[in-house]
Amino acid sequence: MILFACCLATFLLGALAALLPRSYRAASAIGAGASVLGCLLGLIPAARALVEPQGWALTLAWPPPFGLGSFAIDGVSAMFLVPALALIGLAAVYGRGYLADQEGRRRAGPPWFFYNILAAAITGVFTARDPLLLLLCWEAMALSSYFLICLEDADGAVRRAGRIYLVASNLGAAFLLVLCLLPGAAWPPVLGAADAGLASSLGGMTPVAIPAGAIFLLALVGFGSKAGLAPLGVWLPEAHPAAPSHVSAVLSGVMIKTGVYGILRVLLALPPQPWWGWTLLTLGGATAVLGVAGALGQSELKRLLAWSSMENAGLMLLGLGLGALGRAFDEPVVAALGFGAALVHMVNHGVFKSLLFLGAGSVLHATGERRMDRLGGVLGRMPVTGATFLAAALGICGLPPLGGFASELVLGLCALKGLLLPQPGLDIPSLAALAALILCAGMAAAAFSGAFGVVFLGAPRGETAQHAHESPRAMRAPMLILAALVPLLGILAPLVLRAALRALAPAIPGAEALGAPTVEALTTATLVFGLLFALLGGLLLLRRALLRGRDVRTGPTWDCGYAAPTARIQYTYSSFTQPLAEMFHALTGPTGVLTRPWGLFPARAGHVAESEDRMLNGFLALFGFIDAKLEALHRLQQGQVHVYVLYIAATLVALLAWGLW
Amino acid sequence: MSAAVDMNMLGGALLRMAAGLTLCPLLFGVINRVKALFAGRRGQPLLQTYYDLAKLLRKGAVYSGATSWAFGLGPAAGLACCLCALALAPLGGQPGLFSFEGDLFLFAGLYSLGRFLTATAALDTGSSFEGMGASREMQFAVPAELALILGFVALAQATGDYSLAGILGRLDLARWQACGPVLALTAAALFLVLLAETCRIPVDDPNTHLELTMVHEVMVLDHSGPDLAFIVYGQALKMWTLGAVLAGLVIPARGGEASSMLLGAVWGVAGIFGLAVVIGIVESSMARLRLLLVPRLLVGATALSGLALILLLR
Amino acid sequence: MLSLVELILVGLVLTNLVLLGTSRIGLCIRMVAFQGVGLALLPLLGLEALSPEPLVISGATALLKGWIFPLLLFRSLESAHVRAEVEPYVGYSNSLLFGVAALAVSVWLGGRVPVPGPGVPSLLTPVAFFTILVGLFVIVTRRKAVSQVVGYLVLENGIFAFGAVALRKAQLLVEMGILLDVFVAVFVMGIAIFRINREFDHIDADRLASLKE
Amino acid sequence: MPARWTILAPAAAGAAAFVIPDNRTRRGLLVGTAVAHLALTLYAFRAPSRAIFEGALLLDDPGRLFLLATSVLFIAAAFYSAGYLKREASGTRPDMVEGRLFSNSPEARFTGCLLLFLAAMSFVCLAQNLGLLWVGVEATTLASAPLVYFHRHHRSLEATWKYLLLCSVGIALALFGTYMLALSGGGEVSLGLPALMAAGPTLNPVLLKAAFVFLLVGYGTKMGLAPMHTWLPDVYSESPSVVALLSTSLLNVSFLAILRVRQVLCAAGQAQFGNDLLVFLGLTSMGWAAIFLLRQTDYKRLLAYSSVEHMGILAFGAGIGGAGMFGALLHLFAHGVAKGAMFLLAGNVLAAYMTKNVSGVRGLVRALPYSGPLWVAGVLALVGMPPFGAFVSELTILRSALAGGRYTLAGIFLLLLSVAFIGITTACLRMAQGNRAAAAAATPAEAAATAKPMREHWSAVLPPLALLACALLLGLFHPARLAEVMVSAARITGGF
Repeated sequence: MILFACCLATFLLGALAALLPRSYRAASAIGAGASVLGCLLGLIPAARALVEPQGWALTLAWPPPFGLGSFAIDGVSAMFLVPALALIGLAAVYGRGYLADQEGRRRAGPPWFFYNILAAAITGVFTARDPLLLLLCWEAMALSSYFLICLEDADGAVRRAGRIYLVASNLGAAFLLVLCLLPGAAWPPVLGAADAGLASSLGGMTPVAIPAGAIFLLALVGFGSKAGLAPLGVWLPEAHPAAPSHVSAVLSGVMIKTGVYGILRVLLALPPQPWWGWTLLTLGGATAVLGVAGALGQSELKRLLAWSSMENAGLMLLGLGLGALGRAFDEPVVAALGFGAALVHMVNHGVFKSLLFLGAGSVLHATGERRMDRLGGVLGRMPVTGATFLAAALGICGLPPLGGFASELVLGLCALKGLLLPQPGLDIPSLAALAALILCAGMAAAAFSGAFGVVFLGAPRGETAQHAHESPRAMRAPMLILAALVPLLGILAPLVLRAALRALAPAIPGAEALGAPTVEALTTATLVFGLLFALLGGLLLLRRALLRGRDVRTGPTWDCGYAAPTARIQYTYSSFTQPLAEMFHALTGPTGVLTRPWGLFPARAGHVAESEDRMLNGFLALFGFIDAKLEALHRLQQGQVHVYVLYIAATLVALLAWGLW
Repeated sequence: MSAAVDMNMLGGALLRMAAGLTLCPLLFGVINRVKALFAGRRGQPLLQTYYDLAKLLRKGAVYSGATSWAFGLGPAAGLACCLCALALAPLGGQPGLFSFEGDLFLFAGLYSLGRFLTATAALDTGSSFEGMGASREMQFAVPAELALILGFVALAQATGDYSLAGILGRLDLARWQACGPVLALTAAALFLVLLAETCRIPVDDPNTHLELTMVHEVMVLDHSGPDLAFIVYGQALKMWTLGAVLAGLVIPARGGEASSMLLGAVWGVAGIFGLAVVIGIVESSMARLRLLLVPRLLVGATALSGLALILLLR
Repeated sequence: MLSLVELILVGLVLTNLVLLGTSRIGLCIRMVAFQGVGLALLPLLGLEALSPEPLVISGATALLKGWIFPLLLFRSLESAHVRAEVEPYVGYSNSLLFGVAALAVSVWLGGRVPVPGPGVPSLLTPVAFFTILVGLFVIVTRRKAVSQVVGYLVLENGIFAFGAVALRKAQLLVEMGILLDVFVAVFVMGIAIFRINREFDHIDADRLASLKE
Repeated sequence: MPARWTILAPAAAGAAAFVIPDNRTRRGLLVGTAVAHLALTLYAFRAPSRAIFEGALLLDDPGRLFLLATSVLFIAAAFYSAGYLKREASGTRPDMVEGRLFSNSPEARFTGCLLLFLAAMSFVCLAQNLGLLWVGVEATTLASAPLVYFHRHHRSLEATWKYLLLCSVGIALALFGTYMLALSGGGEVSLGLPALMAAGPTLNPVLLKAAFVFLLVGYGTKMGLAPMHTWLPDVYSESPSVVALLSTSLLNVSFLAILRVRQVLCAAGQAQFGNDLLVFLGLTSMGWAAIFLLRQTDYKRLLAYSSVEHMGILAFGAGIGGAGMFGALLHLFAHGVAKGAMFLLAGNVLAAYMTKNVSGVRGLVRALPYSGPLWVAGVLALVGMPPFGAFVSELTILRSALAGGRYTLAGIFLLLLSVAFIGITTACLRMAQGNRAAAAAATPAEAAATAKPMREHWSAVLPPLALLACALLLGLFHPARLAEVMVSAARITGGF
């Protein structure tokens, strides 16, 4: 725990130290170095807590106003903390290379200041054991991430995204405020826990019993808005693309997990009721389908990734929902597998999505082009980025033999068992979860095959894509490390699941034993993975052996004899996904605006293919309406002092009437 | 790994795999013969596909200048996936090489991995035709995969087991008498999926000549030589594997002990070839669907599986 | 001597009604002056023994309210060469009607509030309320800054009457402080009116409305 | 006996300032008095204090607290205005809104009134007699009126007039209330606070309630509770930022006056009535402010309305009682320092951009290397974000509201806080972001000129920096003595 304290201290001191130096290189070196060092320091105790699930606690005597600030790591915290710290450290290394070309345009201090604060805050959120401390870390996380998102604030779109994010996270935090300040509040919320805060020490209030359902709803809204739960997650597709890519990686790979973490804590601490599970399943399924449908309708790579983050958050919530149902109906198998699936998927998605964002960032860094339909053929020019991106894309679609498949398998098995159990309350929800899972997997495969194909394969569609160049080493190294993790997570999936089950064991007795067959299944699956790798290698070798010495020619694409087309005629991402997106346009809105040629001498016609964000538009319309109505009230103060005196007199009379009646 | 503990079982599984590996190209021959019969032609020799493969393996190759290593990855990965799927598939109620709870997800996942890499390979050529094909393939895959998994889940619900081998191993006459209509519905759904996955009429026409209407064939336009051989062989394997599963469902002849293992395998192979005949009849008796109707067909298949599940749940 | 107190209170009511009814600012100022003189007597009435403190207070009151304030107001009225019309939003007759209504309301209110202490006329509270209401009404409905100051003074008078009659035990310090404050307030207001006139060439408070929302 | 000198020293210095001819000595006097006042306050903060004028003046714990708040704000104001007066151009010059010519009122009057203002506020903090309390509050109004009219253009004149009239009317009502309060004891009780509290249970409840209503409306006018707050935005937007800063502590002392009255109410066992009124007016003020914070186009008025909102929070906290009273006192400090810093920074922004329009200001962070980041930090401190003090205080208030089981009130409170948050951050952060060239410049050359950061004078940067440091301190750590005094002050002013 000394190490953990050092980790926090390193983040905070590094944040301050990064502000000091004048020189750009020194500041970024200090900032990035501090984050990496802090992550390494924090990883040791976190990893230790994984193997010895009782974990440890650190209580530092913090003078008023906060009372005692107490941190603790148990298995669950560790499950979240280990990937979080690893990703933050890698993203810091990447970020140093990513921001290197901005020397002279801005000071390096602020970005690294906020980055380190964000790191410390996220670590705190995952380990806080005290409602006020949790709130503090939560708000710090929201603020620092806001400033990181607004790093490119010269761009109006970025400012808009930042504003949306700030408002959304503030409204979400309001619910957490209530959750954490309820009389008798503790974290994780155990009903009737003693209230060791200012209120009791001063007011001597007696805690009132709060219904568990209310606590669940508060947590669902408060944490769900951060997890990107539809319709509260409207900020996500706006904010993640706006941030610099290494920050997007942290936001998508780590920060939205804090929401999942919070909901999981509540579900493990309180006795769930069936309707909790149904709520979670409904919202989770909606989020997942909506997210992947939105991903199909995008035209910018980073926006696509953001929408896919929503989808995966939805999948995690599906797992949580199944787990909650399992606990509610007292079916520990379903509970263990559901929560386990959520945890495993959390780990996998963290790795894949950060890698994808890093890849997208390196393409953006090399070409300066966000729109996929202007890119193409980048693979040849950026081999490392392309290869790592392909690996991550395969992983995130839940395809064997990578980690994504493992989480899909566990979730699917959980649903299957829920279906086959003689428990009438479980079957329809499990079936729905299963259907949503498969549907999303298929659509994600479509989206990412299209994205990878359009951006990295084929011929360059424009100048920018032709002059692409591979990113510097500082950016390549983290991507390579993460890419190595992708197949590794597939092979080591049984270990990950076992760790998750061990972490859950305190809350769900015998979770390990219940999940053992599934771990067994994953182990067997890894054999098939081995066979697959062997066959793939063998076939590639065979192909080379066959082709050796034969005449292997290179020509134009045959394309049924239609020679020499322009590069722009290639299938674009929007055309690739259009048929599928059309099937879901009820959710995502029209996937394109077509202006037809008309008249004898038609003016220019065209087709803009991007689906609108119906949730966001809905919210904006609502807020605009309220805003207008309130602005009408500005008439109350028109500057006539007579009227003002009248206000005073009226108030006086009204209050007198109230008082003397 | 319930299958591998017993050397005898392992040997059996390997033998069944070998049968699949050797016999699968014959299916195309059978189908073509049936179609020729209906058309009143003599038709190509039964072993034509073997000749084609041999020829392709002996040829060189032409690669488009636009392509990268992702292009070569497609066919090899596709074939590797089909081989692994074969290793999972039971034949005639006998388990495949590997079997574990939830292997049905892996079974479906392997095919979608192959599909993913084939589609990217198609996009690698930069040809709009092949992009079109890839787009359609990925689109059709969504409902097809849903129908396949839900069908498996229905079978799992009917038999109460989590692994393909377990499910198909328990589907005997008693089971059919118990819940016949459900199994029939599932079988129909799986048959439609098989047609879609192996790109036969009414979903796709393997030997059409109008690129605009092709789905799978147009994706592989640019592949030549060994790559094309891999693809063709992979297609044959896919048909064999899915056929084996379907035959295992519809032919409830089961033999538990080693003596009747052979019997079960023979029944299974017979069933697969019978299925090939049926496919031939379908292909020669009906026309190809309009492209826009294909998704509806597959969603219909999904509905069939779903209906089967609902029937079981109530 | 209760009767005399009540007499003064009645006079207060009447002057208020005149204030509401008249159209001349000059008359308003004179009415306020009358009120001031009358109020100046209040501390002296109902004393057992003649002590210096009430003398000082009433003297100061008479000086300020009876002489200095009217002087200041007239000065600023002259400095601003404007028609000596009140120019109300609400007509004079309506103002009188309001006066009657206000009288009723304040009688009702006075009835709800018990008579403060022994030897205090029951008329006191209603009259005080009434004067306050009239003061507020004048401030609200009269256009000119000067008449708003008049209104403020009326308000002040009502309060003073209340305090002077009912509160005999208040220390000299407090009273003097209060008087000083009121004096400075009126003084500063006078200066402000002077400047307003110089800046805008009018002293219509309702036209000072550039700062809004 | 330092307590009395906290009044006499500034009074004497103020009187002297009117006659001192030389500017530099006068500024020196101003700063010196401020330092001396803070020193005296800190000394009085530790020492027990003796009664003056047979207990009419006494420095008890609430007094200590408010005196400290006042003194801290004033020292910042003094240092800032020393530089401000030096930088401020003398003589007639065109007004930046309409371009009319105007000039400043004489610096002697400005400095003198500043000091007298401080004296009056210290007087209020010490007053134990409701009559003297009234005298002090009225004195603050009169002393600050000339300050508002420092820039002699007609907008500031209009603001001054409204300020004078509205506050005088309100204060007059408060005087009536004071009389009624005394009379509620049957005319035999003096206005002394101890006497009234001693006679608490015997007081006539009806008169007491009526008196409290009058006092609440009266002092509420000075405190800026809606709907009596209407003078506040005008004064804040038209007076120099130093004055705006001091008006913040003016609001505070008016709050003290209300608390004093509530002490009597609690002693009489009528606390519930008072609390209900306070909660009601508090939520009203927050709501009114929230409405005007949305789509506010003038950033000084924006700050003014945020003051109204925070006064509402104070009233709400006091009305909730319990830990809420503690939260209110903490919030008084937190808001005071944050708002003070924001006003000083707003002054810097005004000097740099020559416009009070939100849409006219862009790219603060790049344009003003010190004020810009401070501005962002100040915004966060103002909307109650960690790690600043307002976060803790609002948390405390909310928590005690919830602990009291008043969930609806807590919900409304939270909702209004969120609306205010949206309004303030939307406007202020937009000012900080972007780059100035885009907003201000016409030609690229001008853009290049405006793009590069400007130089800032220490006297313009250090005071807000110090104030924000205080806000940070309040959020992270409370000195033992301060916490002690706050708790006992919360007890005395009728928290529980």
